[in-house]
Amino acid sequence: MRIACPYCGERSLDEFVYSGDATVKRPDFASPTAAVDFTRYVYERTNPPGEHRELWYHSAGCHAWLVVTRNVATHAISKVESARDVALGEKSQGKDAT
Amino acid sequence: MADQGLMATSAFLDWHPPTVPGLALERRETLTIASLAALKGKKDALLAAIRSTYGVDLPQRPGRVESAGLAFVWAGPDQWLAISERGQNNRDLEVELKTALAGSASVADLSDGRVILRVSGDRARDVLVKGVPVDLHPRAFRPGDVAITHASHIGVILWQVDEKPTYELAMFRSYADSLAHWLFDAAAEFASAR
Amino acid sequence: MATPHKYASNSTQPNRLNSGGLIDRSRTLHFTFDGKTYSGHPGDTLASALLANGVKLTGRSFKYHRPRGILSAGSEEPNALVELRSGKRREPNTKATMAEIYDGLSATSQNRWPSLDFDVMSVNSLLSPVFVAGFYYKTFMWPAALWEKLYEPAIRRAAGLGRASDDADPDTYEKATAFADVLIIGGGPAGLMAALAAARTNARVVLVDENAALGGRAIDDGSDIGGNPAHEWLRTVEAELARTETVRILRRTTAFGQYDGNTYGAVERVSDHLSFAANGVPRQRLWRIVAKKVVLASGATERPLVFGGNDRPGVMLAGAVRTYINRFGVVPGHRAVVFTNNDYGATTAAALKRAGAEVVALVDTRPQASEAVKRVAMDTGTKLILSGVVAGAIGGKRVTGANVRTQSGDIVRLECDLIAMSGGWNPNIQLTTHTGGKPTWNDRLHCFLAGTFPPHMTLAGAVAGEFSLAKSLSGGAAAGSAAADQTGFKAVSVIVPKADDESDAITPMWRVDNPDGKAFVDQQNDVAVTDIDLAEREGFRSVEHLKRYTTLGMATDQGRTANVNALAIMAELTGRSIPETGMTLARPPYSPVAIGAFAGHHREKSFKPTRLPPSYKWAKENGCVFVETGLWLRPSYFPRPGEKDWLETVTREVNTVRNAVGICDVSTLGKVDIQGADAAAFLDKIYMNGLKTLAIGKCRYGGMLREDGILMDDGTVARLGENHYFITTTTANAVKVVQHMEYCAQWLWPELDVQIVSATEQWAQYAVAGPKCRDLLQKVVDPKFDISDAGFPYLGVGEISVCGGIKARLFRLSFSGERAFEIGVPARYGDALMRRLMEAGKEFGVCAYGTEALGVMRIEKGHISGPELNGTTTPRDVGLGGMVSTKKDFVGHVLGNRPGLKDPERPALIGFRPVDRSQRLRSGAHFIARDAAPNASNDDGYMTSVAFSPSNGHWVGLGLLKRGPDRIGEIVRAYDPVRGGDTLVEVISPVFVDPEGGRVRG
Amino acid sequence: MSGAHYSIFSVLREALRGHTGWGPAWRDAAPKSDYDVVIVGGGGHGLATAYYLAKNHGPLKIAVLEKGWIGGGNVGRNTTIVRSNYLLPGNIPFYELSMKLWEGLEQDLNYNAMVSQRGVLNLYHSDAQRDAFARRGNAMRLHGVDAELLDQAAVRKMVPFLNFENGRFPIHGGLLQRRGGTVRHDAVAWGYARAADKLGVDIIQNCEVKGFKRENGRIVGVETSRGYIGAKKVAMAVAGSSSRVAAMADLRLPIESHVLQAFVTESIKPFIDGVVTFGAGHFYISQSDKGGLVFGGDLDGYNSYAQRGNLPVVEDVCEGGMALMPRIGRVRLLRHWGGIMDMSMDGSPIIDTTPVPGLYLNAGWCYGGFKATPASGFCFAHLIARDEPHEVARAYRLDRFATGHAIDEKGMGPHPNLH
Ligand SMILES: Cc1cc2nc3c(=O)[nH]c(=O)nc-3n(C[C@H](O)[C@H](O)[C@H](O)COP(=O)(O)OP(=O)(O)OC[C@H]3O[C@@H](n4cnc5c(N)ncnc54)[C@H](O)[C@@H]3O)c2cc1C
Ligand SMILES: NC(=O)c1ccc[n+]([C@@H]2O[C@H](COP(=O)([O-])OP(=O)(O)OC[C@H]3O[C@@H](n4cnc5c(N)ncnc54)[C@H](O)[C@@H]3O)[C@@H](O)[C@H]2O)c1
Ligand SMILES: Cc1cc2nc3c(=O)[nH]c(=O)nc-3n(C[C@H](O)[C@H](O)[C@H](O)COP(=O)(O)O)c2cc1C
Ligand SMILES: [Zn+2]
Repeated sequence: MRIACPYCGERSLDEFVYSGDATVKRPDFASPTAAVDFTRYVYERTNPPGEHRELWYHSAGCHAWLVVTRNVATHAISKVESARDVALGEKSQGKDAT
Repeated sequence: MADQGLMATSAFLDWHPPTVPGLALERRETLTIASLAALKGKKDALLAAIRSTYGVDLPQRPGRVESAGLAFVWAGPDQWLAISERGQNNRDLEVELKTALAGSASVADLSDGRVILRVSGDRARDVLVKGVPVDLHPRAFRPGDVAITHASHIGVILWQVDEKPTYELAMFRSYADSLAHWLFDAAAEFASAR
Repeated sequence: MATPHKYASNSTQPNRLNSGGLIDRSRTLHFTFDGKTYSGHPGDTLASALLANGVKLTGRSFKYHRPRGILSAGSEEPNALVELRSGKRREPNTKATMAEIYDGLSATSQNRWPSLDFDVMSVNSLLSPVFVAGFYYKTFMWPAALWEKLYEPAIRRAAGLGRASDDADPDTYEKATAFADVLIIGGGPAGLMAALAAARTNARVVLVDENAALGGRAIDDGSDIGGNPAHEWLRTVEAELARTETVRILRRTTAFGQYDGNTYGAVERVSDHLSFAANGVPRQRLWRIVAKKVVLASGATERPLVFGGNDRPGVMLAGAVRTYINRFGVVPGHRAVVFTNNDYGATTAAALKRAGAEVVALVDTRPQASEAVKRVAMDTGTKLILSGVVAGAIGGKRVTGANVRTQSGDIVRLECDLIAMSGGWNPNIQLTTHTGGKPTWNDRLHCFLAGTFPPHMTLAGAVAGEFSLAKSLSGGAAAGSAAADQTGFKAVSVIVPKADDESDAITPMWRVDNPDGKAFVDQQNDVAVTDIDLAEREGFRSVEHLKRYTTLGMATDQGRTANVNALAIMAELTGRSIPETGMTLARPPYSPVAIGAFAGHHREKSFKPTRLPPSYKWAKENGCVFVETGLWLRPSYFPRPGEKDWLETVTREVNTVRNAVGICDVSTLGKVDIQGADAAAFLDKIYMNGLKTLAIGKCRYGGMLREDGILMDDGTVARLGENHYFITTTTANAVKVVQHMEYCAQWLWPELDVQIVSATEQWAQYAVAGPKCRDLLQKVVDPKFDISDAGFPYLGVGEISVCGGIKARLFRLSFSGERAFEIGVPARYGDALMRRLMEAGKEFGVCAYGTEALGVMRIEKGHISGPELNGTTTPRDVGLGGMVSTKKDFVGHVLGNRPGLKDPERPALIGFRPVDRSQRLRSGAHFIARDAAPNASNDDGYMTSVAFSPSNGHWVGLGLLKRGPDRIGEIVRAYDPVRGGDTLVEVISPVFVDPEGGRVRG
Repeated sequence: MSGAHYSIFSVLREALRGHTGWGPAWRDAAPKSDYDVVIVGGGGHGLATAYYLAKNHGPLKIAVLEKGWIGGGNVGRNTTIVRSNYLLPGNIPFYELSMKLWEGLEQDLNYNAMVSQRGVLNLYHSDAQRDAFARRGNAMRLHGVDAELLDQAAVRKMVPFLNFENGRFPIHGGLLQRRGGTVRHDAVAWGYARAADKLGVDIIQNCEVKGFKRENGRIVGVETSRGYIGAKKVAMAVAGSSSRVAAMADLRLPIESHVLQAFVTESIKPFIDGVVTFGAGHFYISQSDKGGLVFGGDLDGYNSYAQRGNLPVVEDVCEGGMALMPRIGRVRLLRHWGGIMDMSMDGSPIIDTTPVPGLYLNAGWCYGGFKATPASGFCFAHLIARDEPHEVARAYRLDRFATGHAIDEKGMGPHPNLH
């Protein structure tokens, strides 16, 4: 498997560290439902058999965290984004919403 | 007593390169190295500051630029290494850049954190290919290109200096001997028969 | 047509032709097989050389120990397996058909005793009615005890083929990565044309072929290309490719696996064809080949026919017979029967004739003779038997005849020493299925072709079902151009040379009815047709069940000559079609690969890199004993002459620190430089304790949690400036913590202005500890810096200079509990500073101390470390509960409050000392209430760390004990059955030295 | 009726008549309209569950539904190691029950699964690792499980061919469980299938469960590729597919599916007797009764349902092998494959009821579930029949993550790919 780091270019699997589902979002610690929310956030996974948005860390490369969209049945990668950009995007949307 | 100074020692404790026609291995340990990272939202300011002070543009991709013996090497998103010989007047890039870039970048001294090994000659590519998993073919990698990767399980920042070709590998200091050991093994195949 | 060969009269090799083939007759090589010396020529494989010498019996089968010979001429060989070389280089199960000979080669037959010719175990074949598929599962059950004692040892004694070497492999291996626009797998006519076509576009081309010589079946079949013998064409093609510097040809290189991301694994046998690998040259090289496009031109493998005694030495694949004649100049038999169900097989008669062999009969399973068959029979004047089958091969250790059943059903016995059989061809599509591609059945060619396969792949030649030479050449050229074109290189036209468009007509016959003798499907694993019958009867009808129940296709050849015959037979038995029945899944490697090649440089000492701390050289000179911690080699202790054991040394080091001063290299601790306007806010989210109030010039101890509320790491946080922090981590977690920080900075809180730089290696950091530490440091720290208690109090930090202007950092920290500093200088000065400090410290009786003494002192102070930070402890468990902020949001806050983690019953950190002070403590011991029985329900926790405390004069320990802090004064058992220990220990405060902590402040 | 009693006598009798007398090992059953219990998944656990349900809790109408061919999942692709050398109280009694069941399995099933207790040796390479193993060994002993802590000399005696002289990480000793060993993987599936079949269980292959039918919340049956099948109770034992099947009942599990690879070499004369695991790299190895070296290492590390891994892990594992036993350098790797692991968030399994009435869950086996097969089936059957957990499986609750009672042997935290 090779991942096209948006900064470094395409590199082999062994340069990266995997860190699971990128769709779960860290909840608000102050919310009254925080205990349940954090349990879900940390432990429950959809673990779909097809397309999966997931976090990878370019540990042997540029140290960027990445959001990779990958089909876990075929290992085909359709998209690689900078996690920082994704996170900032989501946060700004979040703000707009409220 | 306190002012006797201290002697710098090499990070390569067991240095015995094989003699290989077309391959030169050289340790570069008299450098001053500083890391710069743009402060949030200050990247343009940083670029401008570097441009005005040193007359070069910081590479926005894995690349290396040089001006008057001072090289800037891309080291990750919005991060660079500044590298130069220390020279007689013992240049110190941390001090120099902290003032030059105040308010636009955070600067840290890495002069000793990284050691640099220069690999050059017709054979350089044949040897590096045995540990470096990036494409170094001239069509894919040119002077001025940079790759952050690993060589034989050891993290390196690698760049090409010239067409000879000459490459430089920057690694964390404590790995120097292990990396050299691998490099010597990889080169042995081409060593002139003893 | 070439003129008939004569046998080389001058040669000691009875079956060697005096001309033809790619071997070099001008040089003779000598080798031994089972101790007997034979001769061959450069270009020979062990198999071709043995055949040249008339050797037919080469091995014994796995289960029945039946005599076996050479079936094929390639990597699909199931039978001719030998132990190659000897001693440290002994190589079991080496295919004689792939091993090239060199002067002095020695090979030994395997899996027989006492000799290949007379093998006692061949009684097994008498018992073959008992040793049927799956019989193990039905027996050896009574009495149960006898399984390990009797049955299994017997089975294991019989198991296995060759023997692995008893010693470490003395040869070296290496790995390399190659990148290509076009990778071409297979150097036969298709692959070579593809290479030419691609090379001419200036694309970067890599061509790999398993064999030493290129040309594939065009050479094997002695075909003509462009009106000339194939080998002449080959020479011109190789010359052009050699001239093109964008082309790399890897001979003796097997592409063994296709992996995700256009990545191919290939192994190059660099030195296996030599008597030894030259200095510095590896035995083999593992290639990771990353290719934009791939042309798979891997050809096809011939299928045996399934008839009685089809495993006898002398029964050979027709294509192999031609290979030996045309590639090696060896005729494997003098009186041959050709047995085929297809036209291509039939033409083997012509090859034999040309080689001067007599063809007794051409037995064709089909009712009418096709044009091709007629022509062959005509040209060669061979007797043609239509609708005929070889019911059985006659003979023991070599074929002496064939019982042929004619259309009328009567048996004709034909004398022969060779049966050349062809059951059709299976395209080598394995590499198309490694990442999930599915084969499809072709009803015309009666074989599986690649169905689905990765988009970057193009198939050409026989593997694509382009079975004739002409089609292979044109198909190869087209594929090569297309592949280059798709990678952005303008295709240039290539003229495809003329060649035969041989017929590929076939009418399958999957097995001969009522065979005369055992009819084998998988020869190496001794799976006969009757085993497939049995599997079907017992319900193992899925091909995957069939495989696992009978072990069909599981041998070193992975059933390349067996699988399709087997599933076709199963299809017949179950009345399903072949596509319905399906094909077993092929996995890498395509042919077996030495484990050493996968490891390359990274074995034994070079398994992982070794990280050396700044004082390493000095420590080594001073007789230091080192210890592996992660990748680091850390000084463990510094024995001095006359010290009887490590304990005496460590005790001395501890006493020196407690009474004078000691120096310890702590450079391996992770160090991270953190800057930015939000650095403080950022750290506040990562550490469980508050850091907002940390003043510039001060340090604070801090702890980090995982999001699940468990302790991840601890260390110190120093504030160097308004927006500048410098933190330390444990040696073990240095990398993990940086990764975690990057995660928090980039993913969780990207809005924060924070920059993270790992500075671990920048600083040579030494702990200078003990009452005399300041007196010592005073001698190196530049005078202008005040390091007095007043000027530099406990937990102070400052950027200073030493030895006349060398920049340094000073921290007033103590892990030992003594007054202590940590001093950091740029790592290049680390060695010199250590020497300087030791020199300057002489007058104070300084000593260097290592991780052992460090450990003793931290235990004496009740400081936690690795054994307490074991990934399952909470702050509260280790006595840090008070540090945890209850207000702020930080990683681990919420889940840290789950009831299970707050349970007062959880073992918590406390101190221990032996009731009998002379007794030794051991970590890993479990705690049992004094008068409770030692069993699971009374397990109250365990000892995490122990040390002999010089200050107390006895052993002390830290441990996690249920409600520990409430049990001070209680006496419990430290129960350690695996080391025969059972010690009464007293529960006491975990601080064994200077509980008030006065000393650190001085 | 499926096959006669197996014994050397029946084998000899059949030998005389060309083995024409053997019947199918299990009936190729067709689905009936409804069952008391439908077990989803014809792997080791599903088949064992069916067997113990029928044997200990019958009479019941039981079916095992397998989407492919039985034993085609992880039970048929694992490295066959069985042991009960666990650390935590939540685990030890369960795995020890399993070990005891293995010890009597063949006579119980009348099937030779080649349960072979030639020992499992975990090497340690540092004092800290030694003490951690001591802690584990002591925990085992407190539970009445056999454990021995060997020093280097004892290890040398046992496995002299390891790299003691030139190792990057010196071998200091090992934790040995003599009763540990290996079991012939396929035979476990076939043996349970045959024995369950004899007790009337329907084993239905090529029957994929595609959905659950629920009536006012409760499961009443399953939709399958072979039609609807009614069931009073439905029990999931689908290992790597747990999340997919649970999703059909709108459940999200504390599980990720990860690929683990395994490796086998060409068959060579046996020289490795028991199981050896490297403590300083990702490598463990044993030798099969056929002579193949069967070895493995670490997960590939990313979510996958593809049943195959990639080259970096192949290299990593072989590097471990060449670090520990460089004599295998010239031994050839014959085949490598992958299986889909149901990696739970703490590395320990779940055997529990679910929020959905009538649906029972057996999952989270990670790469340790083969050794668990008998106890898993035994305890799962108990839970299904009695609606209360078997006492040795009490800790395997689904809600343990919410309450903070994770069973984390390795201390890796909620990172499935690190367990
Ligand atoms: C490479 C490897 C090495 C391992 N090594 C060991 C080891 O040494 N020791 C050890 O103890 N454990 C080991 N394991 C783990 C062990 O194999 C598994 O934990 C265990 O086999 C899982 O239980 P099972 O046998 O029931 O799973 P499986 O055999 O996978 O059974 C699950 C079955 O459910 C079926 N299924 C899935 N979805 C559906 C559906 N919708 N409808 C119908 N059927 C369905 C599947 O087809 C499969 O047959 C290893 C695993 C692997 C992959
Ligand atoms: N007419 C027929 O029925 C028929 C049937 C089959 C083959 N043929 C003949 O076979 C030839 C087909 O030409 P081709 O080039 O397609 O096949 P080929 O067999 O001539 O060449 C294939 C080459 O690929 C190599 N190879 C295969 N797998 C490999 C791997 N994984 N790694 C490295 N090397 C590998 C083989 O060693 C061989 O040298 C023609 O000469 C044709 O006449 C004819
Ligand atoms: C313990 C064990 C031993 C094995 N031995 C062999 C073997 O000797 N030869 C072989 O070809 N495959 C062997 N295999 C691998 C199987 O062929 C197959 O790859 C594995 O069961 C996974 O199935 P799959 O590859 O069809 O997905 C073995 C598998 C296991 C679990
Ligand atoms: Zn990157």
